[in-house]
Amino acid sequence: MALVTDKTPAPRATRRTAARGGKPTPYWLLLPGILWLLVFFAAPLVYQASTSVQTGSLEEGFQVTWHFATYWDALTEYYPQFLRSVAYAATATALCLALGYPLAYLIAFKAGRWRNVLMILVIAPFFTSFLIRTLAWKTILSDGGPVVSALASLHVLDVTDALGVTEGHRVLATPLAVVCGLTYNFLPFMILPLYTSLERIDSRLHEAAGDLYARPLTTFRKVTFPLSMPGVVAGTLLTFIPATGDYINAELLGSTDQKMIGNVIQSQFLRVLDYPTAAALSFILMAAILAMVTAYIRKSGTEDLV
Amino acid sequence: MPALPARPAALSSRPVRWLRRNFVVLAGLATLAYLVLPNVIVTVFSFNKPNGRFNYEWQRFSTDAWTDPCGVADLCGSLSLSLQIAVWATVGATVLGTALAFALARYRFRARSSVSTLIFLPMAMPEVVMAASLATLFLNMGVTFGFWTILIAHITFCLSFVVTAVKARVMSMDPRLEQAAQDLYATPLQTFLRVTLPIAAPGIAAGALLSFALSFDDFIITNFNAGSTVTFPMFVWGSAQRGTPVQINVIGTAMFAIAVLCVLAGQLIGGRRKRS
Amino acid sequence: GIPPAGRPDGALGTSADRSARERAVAFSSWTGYIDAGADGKGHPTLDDFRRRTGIAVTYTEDINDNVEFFGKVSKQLTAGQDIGRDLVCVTDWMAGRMIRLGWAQRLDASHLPNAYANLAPAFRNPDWDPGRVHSYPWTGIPAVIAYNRKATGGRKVDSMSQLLEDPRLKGRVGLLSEMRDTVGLTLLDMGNRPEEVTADEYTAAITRLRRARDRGQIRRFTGNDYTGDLNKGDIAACIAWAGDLVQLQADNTDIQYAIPDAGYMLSSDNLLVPRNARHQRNAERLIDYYYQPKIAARLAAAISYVSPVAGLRDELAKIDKELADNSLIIPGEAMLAKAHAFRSLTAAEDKAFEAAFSELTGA
Amino acid sequence: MTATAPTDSSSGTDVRLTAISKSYGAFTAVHPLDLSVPAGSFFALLGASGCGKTTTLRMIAGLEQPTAGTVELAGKDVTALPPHKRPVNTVFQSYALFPHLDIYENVAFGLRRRGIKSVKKQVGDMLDLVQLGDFARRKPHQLSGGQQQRVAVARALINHPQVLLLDEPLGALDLKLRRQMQLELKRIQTEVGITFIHVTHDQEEAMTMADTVAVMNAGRVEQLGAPADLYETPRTTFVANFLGTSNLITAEVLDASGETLVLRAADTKLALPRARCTAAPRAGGKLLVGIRPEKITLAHADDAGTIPEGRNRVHGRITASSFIGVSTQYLVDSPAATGLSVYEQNIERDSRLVPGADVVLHWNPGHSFGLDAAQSIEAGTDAGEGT
Amino acid sequence: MTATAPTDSSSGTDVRLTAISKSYGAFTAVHPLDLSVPAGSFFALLGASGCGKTTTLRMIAGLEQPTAGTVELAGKDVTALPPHKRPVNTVFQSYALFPHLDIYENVAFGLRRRGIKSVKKQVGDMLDLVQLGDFARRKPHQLSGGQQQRVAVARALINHPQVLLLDEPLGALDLKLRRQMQLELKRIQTEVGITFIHVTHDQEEAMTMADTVAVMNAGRVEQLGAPADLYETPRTTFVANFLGTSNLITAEVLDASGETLVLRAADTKLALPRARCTAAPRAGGKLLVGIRPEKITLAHADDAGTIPEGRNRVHGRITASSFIGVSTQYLVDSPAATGLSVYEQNIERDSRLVPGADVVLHWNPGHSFGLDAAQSIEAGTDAGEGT
Ligand SMILES: Nc1ncnc2c1ncn2[C@@H]1O[C@H](COP(=O)(O)OP(=O)(O)OP(=O)(O)O)[C@@H](O)[C@H]1O
Ligand SMILES: Nc1ncnc2c1ncn2[C@@H]1O[C@H](COP(=O)(O)OP(=O)(O)OP(=O)(O)O)[C@@H](O)[C@H]1O
Ligand SMILES: [Mg+2]
Ligand SMILES: [Mg+2]
Repeated sequence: MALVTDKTPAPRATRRTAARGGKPTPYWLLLPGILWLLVFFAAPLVYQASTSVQTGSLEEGFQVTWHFATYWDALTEYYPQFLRSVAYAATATALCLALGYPLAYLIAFKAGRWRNVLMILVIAPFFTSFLIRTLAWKTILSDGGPVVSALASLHVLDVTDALGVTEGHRVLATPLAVVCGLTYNFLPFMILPLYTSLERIDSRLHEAAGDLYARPLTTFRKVTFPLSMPGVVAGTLLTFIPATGDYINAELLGSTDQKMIGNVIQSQFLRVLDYPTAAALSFILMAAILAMVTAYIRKSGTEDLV
Repeated sequence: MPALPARPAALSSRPVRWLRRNFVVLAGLATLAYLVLPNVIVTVFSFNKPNGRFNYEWQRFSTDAWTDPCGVADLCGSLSLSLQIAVWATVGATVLGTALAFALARYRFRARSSVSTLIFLPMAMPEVVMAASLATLFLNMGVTFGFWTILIAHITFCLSFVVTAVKARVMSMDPRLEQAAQDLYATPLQTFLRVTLPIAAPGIAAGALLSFALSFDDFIITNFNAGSTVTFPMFVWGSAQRGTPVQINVIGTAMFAIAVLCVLAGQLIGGRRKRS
Repeated sequence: GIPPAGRPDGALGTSADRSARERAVAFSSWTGYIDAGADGKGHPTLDDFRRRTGIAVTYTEDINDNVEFFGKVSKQLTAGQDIGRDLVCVTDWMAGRMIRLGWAQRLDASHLPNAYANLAPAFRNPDWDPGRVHSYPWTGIPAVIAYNRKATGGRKVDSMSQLLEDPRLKGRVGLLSEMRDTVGLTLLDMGNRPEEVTADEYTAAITRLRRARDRGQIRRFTGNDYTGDLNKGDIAACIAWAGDLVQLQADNTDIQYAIPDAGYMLSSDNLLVPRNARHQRNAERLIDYYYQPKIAARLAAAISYVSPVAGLRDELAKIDKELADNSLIIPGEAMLAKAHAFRSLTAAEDKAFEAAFSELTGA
Repeated sequence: MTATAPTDSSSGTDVRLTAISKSYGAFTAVHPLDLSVPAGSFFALLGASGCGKTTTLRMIAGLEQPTAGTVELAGKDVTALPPHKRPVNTVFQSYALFPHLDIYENVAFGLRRRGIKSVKKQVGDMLDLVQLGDFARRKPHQLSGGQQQRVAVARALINHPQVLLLDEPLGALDLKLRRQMQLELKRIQTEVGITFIHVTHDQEEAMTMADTVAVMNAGRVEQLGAPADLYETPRTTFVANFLGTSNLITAEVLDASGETLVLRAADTKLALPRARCTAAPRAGGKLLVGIRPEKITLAHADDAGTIPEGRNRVHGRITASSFIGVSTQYLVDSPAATGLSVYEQNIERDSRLVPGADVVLHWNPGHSFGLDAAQSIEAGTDAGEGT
Repeated sequence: MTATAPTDSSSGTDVRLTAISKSYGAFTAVHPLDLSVPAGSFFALLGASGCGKTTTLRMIAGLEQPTAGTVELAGKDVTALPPHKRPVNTVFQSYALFPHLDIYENVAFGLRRRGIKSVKKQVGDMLDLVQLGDFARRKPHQLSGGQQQRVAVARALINHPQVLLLDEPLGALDLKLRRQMQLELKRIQTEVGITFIHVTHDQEEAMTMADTVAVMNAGRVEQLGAPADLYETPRTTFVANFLGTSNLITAEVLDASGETLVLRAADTKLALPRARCTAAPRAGGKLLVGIRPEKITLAHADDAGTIPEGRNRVHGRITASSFIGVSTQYLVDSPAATGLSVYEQNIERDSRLVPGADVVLHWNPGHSFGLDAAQSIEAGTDAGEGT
């Protein structure tokens, strides 16, 4: 019994409320982290917020003129990149989930003593700089390379060309490449939280499901997956959020038609030196992400997770 | 539960059944292959001997770069700097983030949702913007750019990842175990250290690993807050502009291999100890 | 608000130069942009410099991208702070911007005898720094057309028209994300002079590029990373920087280059002393040191870019005969005649042109 | 309602609950309840499943914040104290063993937390006591259910706390082991003078071990007292039915004047000493007459003549009999009441006592008890007791 | 060892285990064991904590892969079949309720998996049966321990499987509810004809409900048979001691020739029918004479003369007595054996029977049984039974 219940979700009612008895514990736990974020994140954020309503130029400097039109202008001009970012990030997140779940499941339930080894294989690619790895992808997916040739001869590329995710029988510099790159880059961000929540599920619940005539797939659908929801939610957030703001993959693996909002912000900030627009775009992005995430969390019934 | 060994029962089509039974294993391994495939290429090219500066085309096999991994000026210096920063950033972010995660997962308090939002935003903020605004902050504070500014920046952006990863784990933990600990005279701190922490360890480890990886691999935010300090990704990025030296592949491969070998060795030693 | 970046030269005063007391100079440059010792370690020319002058150089390869570097240091420079570097190497348009903003120290010609004497004529008078008051070039960077013979099926590609309009190259053309190189070559191909580009001409060039982009002709706008694509043949033809080509050809004999008949863009990376640098005098000595033909030849041999130092050929020939004959490193008269440079832009133009160009590149 | 253990409850009281209650949302698990447990006593809490026993214990341990009321330990109000500051240990119904620690470390946990360094001997002894000496290095999930439960007991017991809360600590053990553990618990309790508050479903356990038993029903304490008192003179039908089996016969009071009440059920006259009646009897009113099955002797109708005088006697017919080891249970229907239950010890079986046989049930009137007839006759029985 | 239920075991056998065993590493939880359970029977598995009962059930359900041996259900070898393909349901000792589903959905789980659409009525009925109708929409962690256990029972029962495995399904319930649930289980079992394999620690439960009882000890089945047989004629000391209490007296065989053996323990002569002796008696050899405490009658030494002839009699002195509800337990030391246990039903107490009193224990020789003296006399008792 002990082990089963230790894996059941926390009985909410037994969680202590800080209000009662004036327990200061949560505040002590929160204090350092919150202070840190206030100083090193919120303060700069306020500064960026003020930047977004400034006008001016590099030479004359920028003054706060409460020029909110920047937001509207930025949005109307760059909404395609916004939509594209969301679409790519969502696709990549879905792919990460589809690819990452079996691996997380494998590590959590089937790996036995190889668990740690598989875990480290998931995370170790980070130790090789992302740039080298992305360049390696370019080698792998190169137009004349074996992968593309194989895909072409299997007529896969005919299909993907028709779907518009690849062009001219190549993979690089197409949406497919960007989405694959995003998927690749953020896969560990999906696998780790998935693994940690799968690992907590008591195998006895699987047994109980099997005992009650659930085929393995049904057991998965009705028991494993619902119980891994915390991991699924955390994983999709850890994947989707950074992927939406990412620009590296679009930069290196995409062409001009695959640029994402991250690229725009980057370029506005560094190349065009239009700081207000860059800041405004950032805030629009953050707001959009926040809105989507909130809606998602509501929908998945996991408000408590966030 | 281990996969059942195949039994000589009358099977309609054995391969299909085998596939079905091992679907998870196969799919998982396929994903793993996808994850490490680029590293294979990196490894292969670490044995290349390019004629010019560019390590793109396979020329001929050579272990030159392996025998002299630090052969490129500043490479190993930047690597050690990156490792130091990654370690400290991981420690900092994990400590702060775990505390935050616990507070959020275990307690109800006022402003809980605002705190959640505050924790979420750094993940949603485009890197370049965060980088620039942090740089502005440091500038206004009159801090000299270097190790400490990089470290602070890294902790800041790793924090949210740790919180999210740890919280997922803590949420699904039975509070009765903590209650049992408290009942057995453990103070809240001891309860945390002796019970909560070990049980939440996989989540914390996941958060820490993410932090380490993120910190070790970060370029943009580091670049803005590094002053004239050069970290490994900055070095890689820089040299990529003019052609990466083979040594970078060597370092990348070696780091990968060291990580895997450490775990493997720990596994074997642990396994042996358990048996004896 | 963000304070104005531009101040008249010297308005903030020059920090007291400590060169006399501190025998040191901090030099930030690009990766792989200097000679390296036989074992890959150290930089012999810098070591020589220290031996001769007693000045120790802290050499950092922390510039990878002009804009990034600008973004990194602009806040400090705007605030009038020392950025901890005495000498930086940036591309001419960025150098121009920094000079315009008053972020570069005026150099003392009397400290630069070699440089003054040996600076090649082609580099003497850029419109963004007339008379080289603030800067000296480190290298010249010709932007030419390169192609992978295997990928083009043996065909030669030698004009922007081909890059932008040849259907056989569709989806396999690379252009540079450096606005001045890409638009400059297009302008030349359209019969315009980048030195005197007007807004209309610029717009026309952008329109032409956009049409090519919309047709799917162009694969990517890249920085230096075009080299890999070109090498593998993913990019069949592209605009390329000459220094890379010398290196690429060493590995892959299919890589060819062509100088367009309409001319090519020659930009440069320049040494600047940032405002409030602490060791200007030492930095000037370092600049002057590299303007000795012998030293310049060692540098050119190592990095294969056009040297801005005149009278280099003999010294280079002593090191590598073949290099001395390479017109990408020592351009002949005919070659130099085809070189063009982009006019320096006002701040407003800069912003407008960059915006148009970044829209073209999709971001 | 207020319930106080019949012991001096000022200085000697160890645990005192005052108007304590607990609600989960709209659901009240424990109604305001007063309880004091004398120091060093063995207090048992009995009650139907879901009646609030665990919740009460958890409030004493400080694991559940009471909705209202206070908890005092040794005269000190500890309502606001966190669990680790209370000199109380708990054996959890769900064990709550630490899954990441082995058995040894689980048991050593409390000692270590109190800064005791050399725990080896104590832990070893304690593991031997629960017969798990060989399992010290196993993890909890490698143990059987009963073994896990024993670890939970050992983990709490080793601390010799002032108050030990036991939530069905022996439920997963077989009878033998349970009996043995009961003896051990009782021994430790008397030796060390710990106050035990013990939740159990094993009524025999409660009866043999406890000084005081409280019977809870739906969040309230119904009766509290020494085990034999509770058994012999239950005050409510719930207690009568819940604690062992009672045959309750609705009877009309014919004569309430003397020391012995005279009642009538169907056509049978019954006697009941007034002292053993908790309700105020009124002639013409109704009463419930209770009698335990083992107090009844079963005689075949043919032998009716041999029954001594002065005993209550009820005629009936056996409807079922079942062998339950030590004794045999008979169900008897009679005009006075249906489903009367009788236990006869299996010494020599009367072979005539089979279903269908006509019998006479007779008992000493001093063994029966009287209850208020206004209560549900089935409270605490299978049918009457809900959740 | 082989153990076969004493029933036709060819066509009617539902569960047959052949040489099945289970080891965890070096530890053998279940030794090779043969067992067949007839279709439609109620089979109870008894045994000390940790003896391998749960493991055996899990192998039948397919949740544990046997180290060796095969499992047959209704004549079909299912050893390789996954759990969901076996027509077996389990009530888990640890409940294993799905924490993310409410009670209703937990109970409906099995029906839904078999594609049954309209589950409402069935689930409602089943919840009412376990008296949890009001709790349908609660999550498991909002229930008390006993309520959770009832959900586990309902969840398995609703499927009417061919074989139902029950692992201490009623352990967390109070006596009343347990009795009621027992009746319900038994009713369903007979009505639907399900084969029940029931692990329990409640010996009374095993005795009253089961057709066949198997007693396990340390991974082996010691004896198997009808409850009364097991109780009346245990074949090993373990069974004798584990199933109820036995007084075992070591005695020397004086005469093994007749139908009735004559033995001597200390200075007492004892008689024992040869048919009730599992060991081969040999004159001059030793035997263990067993007698159940409730079969013994206690007479004060002053009344020794009133004891009828033909009964075994042992003199002794009461060392302890305790009230256990229905009866009183006396411990008696005698020269023949110490710690003899006697139960006397509480009808009229003989007030002389207090500790220190000299008494005579007497019983009908036909109620005693003989066992091989080579076994540990304490197997299955508190002291003799380890983990
Ligand atoms: N978290 C909760 N939310 C709502 N109701 C709860 C919660 N926990 C317990 N309850 C309810 O409170 C009542 C009392 O529960 P408690 O655990 O104290 O019962 P118990 O007397 O220990 O029963 P058992 O003998 O079955 O363990 C039960 O009806 C239960 O359903
Ligand atoms: N995973 C495991 N690893 C090692 N030993 C185990 C494991 N699971 C069970 N055991 C051991 O196997 C033996 C039998 O366990 P099992 O659970 O079958 O006992 P049980 O008869 O059900 O006991 P209980 O009545 O206490 O539930 C026990 O001694 C137990 O310690
Ligand atoms: Mg309870
Ligand atoms: Mg068990």
